[in-house]
Amino acid sequence: MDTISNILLLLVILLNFFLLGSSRLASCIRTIALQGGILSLLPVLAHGFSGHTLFLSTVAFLLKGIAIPYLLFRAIRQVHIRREIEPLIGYVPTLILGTLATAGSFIFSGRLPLIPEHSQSLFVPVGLATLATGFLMLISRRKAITQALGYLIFENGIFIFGMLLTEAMPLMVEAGVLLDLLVGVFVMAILMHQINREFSTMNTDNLTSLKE
Amino acid sequence: MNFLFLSWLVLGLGACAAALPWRSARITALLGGGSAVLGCVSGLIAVGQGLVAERAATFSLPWSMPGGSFSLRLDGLSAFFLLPLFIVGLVGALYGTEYMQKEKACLHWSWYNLLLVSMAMVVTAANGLLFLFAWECMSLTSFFLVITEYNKSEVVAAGWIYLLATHLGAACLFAFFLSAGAFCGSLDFASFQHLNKLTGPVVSVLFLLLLAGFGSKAGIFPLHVWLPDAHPAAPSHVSALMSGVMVKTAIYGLLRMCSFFTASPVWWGGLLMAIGITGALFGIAMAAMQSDVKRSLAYSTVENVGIILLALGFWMQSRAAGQHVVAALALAGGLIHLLNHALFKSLLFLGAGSLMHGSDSRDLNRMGGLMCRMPVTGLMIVCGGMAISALPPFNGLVGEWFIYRALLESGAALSGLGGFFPVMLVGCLALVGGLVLIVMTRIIGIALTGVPRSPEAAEAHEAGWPMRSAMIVLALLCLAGGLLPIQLLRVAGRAAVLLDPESAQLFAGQVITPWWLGIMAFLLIGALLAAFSFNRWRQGRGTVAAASTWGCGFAFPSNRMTYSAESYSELAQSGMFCSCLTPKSKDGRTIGFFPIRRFFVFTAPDPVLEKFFKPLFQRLADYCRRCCRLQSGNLHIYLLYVFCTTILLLFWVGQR
Amino acid sequence: MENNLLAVLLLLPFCGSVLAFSLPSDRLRPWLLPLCGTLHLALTFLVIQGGRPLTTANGWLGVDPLSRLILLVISLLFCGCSFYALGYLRYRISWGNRTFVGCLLLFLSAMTLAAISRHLGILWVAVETTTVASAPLIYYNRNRLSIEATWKYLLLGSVGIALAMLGILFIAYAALAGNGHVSLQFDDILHGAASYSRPWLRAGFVFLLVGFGVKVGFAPLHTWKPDAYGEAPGLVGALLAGGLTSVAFLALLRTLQIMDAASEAVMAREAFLAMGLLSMAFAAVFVVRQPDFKRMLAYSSVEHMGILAIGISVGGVATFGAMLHLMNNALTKGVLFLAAGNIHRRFGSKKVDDVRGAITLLPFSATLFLLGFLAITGSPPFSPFISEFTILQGVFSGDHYVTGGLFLFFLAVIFIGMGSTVLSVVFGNPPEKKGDENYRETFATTGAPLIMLLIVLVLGVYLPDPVRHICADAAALLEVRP
Amino acid sequence: MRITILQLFLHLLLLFGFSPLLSGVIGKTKALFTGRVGPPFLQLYFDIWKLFGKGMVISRTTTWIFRAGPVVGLAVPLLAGLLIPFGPVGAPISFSGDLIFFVYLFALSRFFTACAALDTGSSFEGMGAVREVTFSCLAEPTVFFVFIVLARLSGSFSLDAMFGQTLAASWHTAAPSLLLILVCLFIVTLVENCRIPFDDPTTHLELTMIHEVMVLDHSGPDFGMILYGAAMKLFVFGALVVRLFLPGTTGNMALDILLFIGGILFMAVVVGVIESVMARLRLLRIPQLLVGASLLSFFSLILLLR
Repeated sequence: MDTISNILLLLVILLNFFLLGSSRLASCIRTIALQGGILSLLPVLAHGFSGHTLFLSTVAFLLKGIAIPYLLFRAIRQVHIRREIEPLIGYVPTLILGTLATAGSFIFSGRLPLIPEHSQSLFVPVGLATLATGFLMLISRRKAITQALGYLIFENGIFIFGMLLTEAMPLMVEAGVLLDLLVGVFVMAILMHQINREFSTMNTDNLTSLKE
Repeated sequence: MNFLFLSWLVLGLGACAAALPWRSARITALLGGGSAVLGCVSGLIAVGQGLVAERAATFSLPWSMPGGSFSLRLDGLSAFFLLPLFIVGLVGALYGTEYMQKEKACLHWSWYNLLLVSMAMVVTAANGLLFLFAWECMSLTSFFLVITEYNKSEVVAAGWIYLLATHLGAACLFAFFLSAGAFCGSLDFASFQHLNKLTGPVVSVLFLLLLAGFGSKAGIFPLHVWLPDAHPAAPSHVSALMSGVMVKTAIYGLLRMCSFFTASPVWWGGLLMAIGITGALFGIAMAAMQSDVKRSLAYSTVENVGIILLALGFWMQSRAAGQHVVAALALAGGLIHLLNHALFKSLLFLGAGSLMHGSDSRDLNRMGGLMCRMPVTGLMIVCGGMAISALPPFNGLVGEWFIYRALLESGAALSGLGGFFPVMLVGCLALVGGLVLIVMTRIIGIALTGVPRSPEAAEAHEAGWPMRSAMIVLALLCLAGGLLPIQLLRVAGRAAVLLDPESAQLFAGQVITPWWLGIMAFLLIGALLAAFSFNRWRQGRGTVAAASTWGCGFAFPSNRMTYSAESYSELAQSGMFCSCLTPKSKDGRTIGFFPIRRFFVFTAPDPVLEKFFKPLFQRLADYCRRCCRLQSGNLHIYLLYVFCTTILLLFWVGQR
Repeated sequence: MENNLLAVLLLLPFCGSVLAFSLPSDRLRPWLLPLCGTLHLALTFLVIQGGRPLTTANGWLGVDPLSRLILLVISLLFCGCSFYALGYLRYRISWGNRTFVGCLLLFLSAMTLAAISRHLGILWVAVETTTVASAPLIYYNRNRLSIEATWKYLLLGSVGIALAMLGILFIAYAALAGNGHVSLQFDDILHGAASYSRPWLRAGFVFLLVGFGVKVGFAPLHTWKPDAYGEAPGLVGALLAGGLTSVAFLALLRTLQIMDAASEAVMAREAFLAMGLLSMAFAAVFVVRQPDFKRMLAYSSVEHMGILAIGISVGGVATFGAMLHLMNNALTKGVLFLAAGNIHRRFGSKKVDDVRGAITLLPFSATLFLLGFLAITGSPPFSPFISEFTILQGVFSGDHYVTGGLFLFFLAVIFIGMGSTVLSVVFGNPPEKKGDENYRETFATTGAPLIMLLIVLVLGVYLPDPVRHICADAAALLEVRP
Repeated sequence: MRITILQLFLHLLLLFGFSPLLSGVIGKTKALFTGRVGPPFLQLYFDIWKLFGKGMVISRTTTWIFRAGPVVGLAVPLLAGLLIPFGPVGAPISFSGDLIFFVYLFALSRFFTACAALDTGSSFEGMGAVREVTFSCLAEPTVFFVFIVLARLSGSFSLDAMFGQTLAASWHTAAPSLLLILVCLFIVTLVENCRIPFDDPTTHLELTMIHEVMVLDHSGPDFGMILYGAAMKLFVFGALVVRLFLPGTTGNMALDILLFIGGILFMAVVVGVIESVMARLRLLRIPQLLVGASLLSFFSLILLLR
């Protein structure tokens, strides 16, 4: 059962690199939707079929796979921005940093003692890697909407890590996490709409007037 | 002790009553001033009891503050410092009822009463936290009093520098009290006795903190920069209270804390003396060049604080060296000069205030001939001038007499290098005495005598009875101090018993009694009366004609040709003072063929402030602004900060 | 009886916010705020009476001395601000206040939930809701700068909260790796903490510290504070600076309790000390010659969070001082922000060179602003002096002389920085470009800060016993058991 | 030295009666040098007597300070005279620390003279007051150093004891430093009494005067009191210089008194000689000379400290 989840997790890491390298906004959102879909399979795979995990998977799939990408697509269409993603430090350097971050998270998780049944699974390193990729997206992308995407990937990383503890975490908190994710993204979308109306661009360059 | 509480109660009630918005300012003045006068009277009774009582009266109440306890202690030393507080407070309140009618100063009287209460609490506090509490309340209330006329920008600037200096000083006091409290276990002064078990550099660090903390409030030489701006900005009776009394509470603090370090190293006294004499010379030199009356008096406060510090430093040094007679003389000199200074400096500030009140201008060059228009104020200022220049019949001489004798005694006794310093100090003190004469003859000569230099001075009006009676009370006290120096010594003895028991016994003995000074003062007054009656007798027969002053043949003398304040001290300034003190003057020379309108502006700013503190703070502020580029404004950098902090903390935790 | 009391305490503001969103009339809606504020305050006093810590049935919500203190602070501050809001919203009637009042009440319910939660997950959800609820509040001024401030606040806040979530997961896994029994119930964690696996626990602590540190506003993570407090209306600034930071600090204190239970106290306290000193250093540098007096108050809030961190890290009597300082800081910040709000509205600008002579135009607000400044920089008649002195006593008696020296130096620099700004705003003669002529000081806009200042003054002169007991019990919780 | 009533009477007689004679001697010496007959010895007595009888003219701008100037100018030298021994005749009043009182007494007279000068409101009097007050500022340290040297030698701090018997013995032990302080004391006497090197008493050009210009506006009995006071002041300082110069006692009182009077007259002659030989120093030179005098006295003190 571990092998399948490991494969899925490796797929997630590949998607991470694809996200870091992609220059098209629409394809980015589709990749995130795919990643969300994969992740929503994990609870069922990791902990077998039980009412709790099934519910969690379906909610995750609905949210990450369908609701949020739809919301983002609507935001793009409304603010009819140029579809390019302008990275601050170029694609290749972001990719290099991405690999470095993934390697770092593997080393770091190596030092954390896992309980026997998790020892084989790649949950912790992949979680941390996705987290780092999300952070990198946040830091290195110019458009406000890509920062929202970065935040999404960041949340995915935490979600992966959460899989290890599904039986321990009561349902309500898991739902709370997802709910907050949704509300967060929703408010971000509204804000992006305001930013675009006010600044008629999604670039964060002119979002730097508040400084010392 | 309960009279003290009565006075605080009255002052507190007066403060609240004066805070209410009454219809007319007169009611507020009556309420506030009246309660201040009553409070000071009951305070004086408490001081009387304190001075007479053998044992110190203590009172303590559990206070919910951690480490703090509301404990008070009225012993000889506190009573000695309360005496000038309540005298000047009472006189100031009387003076202020009339002085404050011109300005619409809201809440003035509540701040005044609260200032009196907090100063009295500072002097009687027996717990570190209570002391600091009262100390900062004193600074705050006096700050609000300084900025009474907050519509003037220079008054607000002066108030700001004052608040800044007191706060930095308080930071040093915090450090001292906290480390002392940490060492002695509790903040009560009773437990501070263990401080003398401390040895090594720690004690000196504590002493330097003490000196910086109390020095900044006392106006000691390098830390005096706020005093010449803050005291003149305040209303006159407040600047009298601040110069005469508040500066002394700082010296009280210094004395009280040093009394805990019995085995004090010798260099402490030397340091105090060095700071004292430089402060005296600097203060009086600057006082000679100020064209603003109150600013000149404020600088002379710096000078007098220098002299007091000189005396106390000399007491410390000779006590450490074991010469008890010299120590007794120096301590007596320091304490008596401190008390006398409170009296005559307040008299001069009140006099200057009524001069300003009458001719509504502060600049000496706008005054002149005010003696014939304001006879009583003029007489009071002359008495104050004589007292501050230590001229015989007044009390100024008693303090300086003791200091001189202490210096002479050790100058004559010691040989080799030891004797060199006291002798040099005698020379400097004599020079300072001469310069004080220049300053006072300048103020009296330019402001009171001669011809009025401006239309306002021409129709100056005399002050009302409250202001005059206030000044007369102070002048009589100064005269009484000069005529009965024994009483001054006895009062100082009550304080000295706590500071230095061995030399305090000598106070009662014949060795240092100033009995003869009193006799000589009486003799002098007798001689003056005799000469005056002889003059009246001889002049009685001839006729006294009035004519214009002999202009040495010049036909059209105008009042602008008389000596001005700057020209009076110009000879002394160019001949004697060092170059760093030279005042800035925009010269009025006419250039070119056709004479155009020229201005001659003469300012003597404080060199320590202009050349040291202002550039220092300027550079600090510029450096801080350069560092502010960290807040660069773009979100990516902020996120990078978060990311790096996480990584750093992970590494740090990893290492642990 | 207690559990339904807690439930009512929690649901009251929530229902209030739902009612606010549904109420149509803009004129009637502001009255909801003082209503909920006073009811909430009354309930808080009831909840606080009980001496022993009470918990609900399944132990997810409960009140212990720490949460009592935070509850008291939040409801006092909110009650004051709610009365101020009446005057503010009447002045801003044209802008409509549906989202404003709704989000304010949601904000209060989230803070209450965070205060009384005994479960890490619920604590996290509550803090996340406060972030999301306060975003529209900051955006109330609807201009270009407030959009930018809100965007930065939201993004930094969300990233911080996500890191905190990761920290909680790390701690849960530490429990799993340690003794196999995972539970985010706070009491269970405290019992089992001794046997948690060290690396997981420490990594979790780091993530929690950074996560909640962003919400509290420790030094390198404080970058959103000056923008958010600068652009938000005075009322929101007061609630954020007084309420939200206290709640976030409560979360950090919970983390510290966990680390104490796991006998990792020394390392945790060193981290707090480092963050505290760094915060004071940053605040000291940034507050000098600050051109905008609201941003200056934000940096003062960063400084006071640093002071709290130092107080907690030094332990001993300083912990009691820190607890007291938490309350003093909240109330005094409330006074300062509300007064600054009034001055900002009257002069129409926050720049220090446009605002002069406030005392002549707004006598009450300017005096409150000046007295608030004197209070916040630790001048005696006010209570921050007592709490800062107690913290310093703890620092000096633990002979951390270097920390004490740095502490005093930073206090002095910040006094200089803030003093020159405040005095140039309050005194001097007003500029000819008059801001908003018809803005009058009503009792509502000055009464609330005046009452809060009186509380600070009373606390400064005499500390009443109930307050002392609350702070002492709270400090006892954080005492390092040898 | 308990003094008898006779000695007190003699002391006062010398002070009151004898002091105006000095300026007569000085006048005669100067006349001798310039080949003139010069005013009679008792010229100052006649001036003072005439002035006491004349009427007064007072400026309209003056106040009571103007009238107080002469009163203090007369009372102060009188009181100062009581503190110091005139030759063998002991000082009527002496207590430890009276030298400080002595110095500050003269400060009192300077204070009132300067204020009285400024009271007339004319710029010339102002100029005189400025110079008087500034130069005296430099003279005071010298006086104190002189007294310290004598105090170290005599071991007591009362003027009477300092200028008493021990002086003769100390000439043997510390002759060089005593010689130096004799010179310094003489310089101070010349400054205080505005004699030639520092101020020309007989000049008519107001710009150059110091002391004379301050009393320009006085007339009648006031002016007489000022002249009488100035004479007494010269006598007091002269007594100190002569006591320092002739410390020995010949055993019988009358001879010592005659010796003392001879010494005073000889000093007056010396002053007259200096006035005839030298001209008034430039104003900027005076502070330098005064500082030189104080350094000289300080140096003499260091000789003792070794």
